[in-house]
Amino acid sequence: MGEIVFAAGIPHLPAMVGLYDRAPPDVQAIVHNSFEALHAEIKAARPDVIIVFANDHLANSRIRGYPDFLIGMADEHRGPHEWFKPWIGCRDYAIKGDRNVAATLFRGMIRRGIRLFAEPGALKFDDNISVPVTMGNLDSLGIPLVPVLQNCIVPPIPEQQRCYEVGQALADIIEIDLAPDMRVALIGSGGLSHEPGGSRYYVIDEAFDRWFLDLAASGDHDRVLKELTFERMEASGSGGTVELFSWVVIMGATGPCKGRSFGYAIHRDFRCGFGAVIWDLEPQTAQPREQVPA
Amino acid sequence: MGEIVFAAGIPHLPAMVGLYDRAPPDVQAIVHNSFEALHAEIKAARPDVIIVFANDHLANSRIRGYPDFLIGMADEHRGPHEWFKPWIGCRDYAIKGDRNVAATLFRGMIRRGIRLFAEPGALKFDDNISVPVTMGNLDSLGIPLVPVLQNCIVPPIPEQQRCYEVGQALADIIEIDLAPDMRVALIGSGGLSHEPGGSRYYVIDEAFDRWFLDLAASGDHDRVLKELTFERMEASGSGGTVELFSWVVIMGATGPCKGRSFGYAIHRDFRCGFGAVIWDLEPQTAQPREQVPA
Amino acid sequence: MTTSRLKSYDPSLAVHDLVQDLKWDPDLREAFARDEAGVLDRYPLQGAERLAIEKRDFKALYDMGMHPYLGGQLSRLIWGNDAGGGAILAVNNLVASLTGKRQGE
Amino acid sequence: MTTSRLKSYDPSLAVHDLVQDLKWDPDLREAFARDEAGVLDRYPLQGAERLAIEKRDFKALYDMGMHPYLGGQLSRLIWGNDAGGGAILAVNNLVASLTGKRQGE
Ligand SMILES: [Fe+3]
Ligand SMILES: [Fe+3]
Repeated sequence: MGEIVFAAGIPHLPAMVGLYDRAPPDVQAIVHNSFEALHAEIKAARPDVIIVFANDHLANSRIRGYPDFLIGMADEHRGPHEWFKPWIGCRDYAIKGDRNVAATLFRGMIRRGIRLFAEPGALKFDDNISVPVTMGNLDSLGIPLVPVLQNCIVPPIPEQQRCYEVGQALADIIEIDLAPDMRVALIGSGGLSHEPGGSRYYVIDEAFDRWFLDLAASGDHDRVLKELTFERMEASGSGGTVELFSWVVIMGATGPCKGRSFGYAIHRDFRCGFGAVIWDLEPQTAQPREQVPA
Repeated sequence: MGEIVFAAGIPHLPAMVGLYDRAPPDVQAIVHNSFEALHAEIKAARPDVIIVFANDHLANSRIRGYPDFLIGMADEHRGPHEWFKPWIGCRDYAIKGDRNVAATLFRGMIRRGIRLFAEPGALKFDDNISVPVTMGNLDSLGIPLVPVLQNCIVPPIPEQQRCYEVGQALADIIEIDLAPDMRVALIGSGGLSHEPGGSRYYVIDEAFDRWFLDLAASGDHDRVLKELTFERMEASGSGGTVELFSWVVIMGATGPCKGRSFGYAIHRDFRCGFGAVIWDLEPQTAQPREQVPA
Repeated sequence: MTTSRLKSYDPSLAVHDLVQDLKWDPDLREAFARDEAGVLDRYPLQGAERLAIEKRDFKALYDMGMHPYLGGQLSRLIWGNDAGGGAILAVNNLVASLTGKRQGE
Repeated sequence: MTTSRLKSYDPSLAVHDLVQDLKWDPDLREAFARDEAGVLDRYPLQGAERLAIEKRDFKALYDMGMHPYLGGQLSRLIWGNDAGGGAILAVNNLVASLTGKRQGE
């Protein structure tokens, strides 16, 4: 019986890396503190594997043959992919993968009726995995990482209810299928409000972002499922804000629990709001999949 | 407003081609008459395009990245694919495709929430398309064909309810999205009872096949949706009988209507039961998508 | 009230394959910079689709159903992809095309 | 009562990639006929998985989660693929391996 020992949601805005040095100190501080907390708390939780759910951004599959979820089974993951290097401006990295955990997740999802695609070779990572790994220095921890790239932007999109179910299946796999005593860290990578490629590329919806961060930290999953709709996120920035579906997967896995934020930063040149949440898991997370009434 | 002018379900057993000459005359007669009816009635219906739904048989996509539905957008379709030639023993063929109809179906399914994959280049066809085209001489009709390859055998499988919904969406697209006055023929290719690759490779479930042919011809779609389950088909031959889900797509498109069969043939060397149904569409098929109570 | 372009995008447009190929193939990127017309010739683009690419008319491309995420990437393939320079120019030109206004106006 | 093997198949087995590659690549097929061990070396097969392929033990392959449709195709890749000859031998040998009985017994 494996166990979830860490869970967080954090945005991966690429401009936050390349334009970090030009950002005001208060913005830098919130970004820095959030990734430092991510690093320190994962380290303290001593996981055996880190599983990251993140928007694929049309980087690995044709738009005309696009999977909802794609798991990386390789023994090592390298990034960023060539074309994204100048755009993100982050360092190169290599982080161990975990073929066994990935195969167990693959098998487990398929047997639970969830279509997951699997890639045994190299995946192309852009900001989705590269930003949390390099800004959080996750590659220095010596812990393998299993990426699950997610369809947040190519209709038909798995929306909040489906993402939550995928998270519940993930918790079930961790509890039942993974090796006993396996300790698992979960990260949802994406958001907050932004509109990449749209006419509102420079618009950040601060009211939405603050509302969402409060909601994510509240542990009220009934409200998450009712209010964090595709339409609401699209209204706050089309094609970008919907990355918060990755956080919903993680919430489905942990079940309701309260979280802590490390502040909210808004900076026009980042073209995206920033704020992270780390959830406080119950000790042993006895029944992580049961939904507590709000 | 396009119109469905022909609809049929027919099995594509490969051995029926390669071993036809060695089959008893009564078996040959039923096979021959069924394909002759297919050819003649399509010709009489004067369709502008023939859309075929058929099991992909793991021929075009990795099992670890397997789409539920894959449409061929090419201007021409050729088959059978190299490796299947000796196995099927049929002649080579080339038949026109229809890029516009395929693009309309692709767009229409995606906008109706159904994940369809699309391939603009060549697809690999095995018995799924090759048998109806060559046994029915469909390539001599001068009518373009649009293939939709379907996942009948790789879990999670779209089962009868989902297939019926896909058929309803297909009818909606034909009625609303296709060019006005476009006449459409529909074929579901697959079944009857068989177990390719299984321990019961040589077992044919005659009772099931006769029950199914009666059901398919009855027009009772409530019973189809209730009784033609994955489990029931698997019991009658694992991994093969479930191809009848392709017929369910066509039934969803036509809505309830009665059909005619051309007899049932059973022959051990074919390793599959044989029998076809052509449905009698109402003139104008006024409300093809509404379900008439049984 | 802006409505989502995502749900009405047209998945069958050839421009999507063009942008994805350009992302994945440095040689094609180089060919595109050197001889854009020659690269466009390789794709079954509709007339209006091709013209809009040539004119950098993103509004027209989006109106015909281009996916905005690949639109953003096309703008970087045209104007530049580095975080502090070309990518900013690309965003500004893209937004100008979509809104009819230059940034800062 | 036979229950469906489909829903309990193991999608992560490397043998699936082997069979799909063999179908799609005539050169690999030729290499497989000439030097089977050399081709198997290229795939991350588990020990038991490889042994079962070498021993033509389809029952073992299916028990570890091989998809039966690809099992049928593997049998044709081994024993023959022509409708009236090799394919019949392949079916007979496959069924014999799965049931422990030769056809006609
Ligand atoms: Fe993103
Ligand atoms: Fe079949």
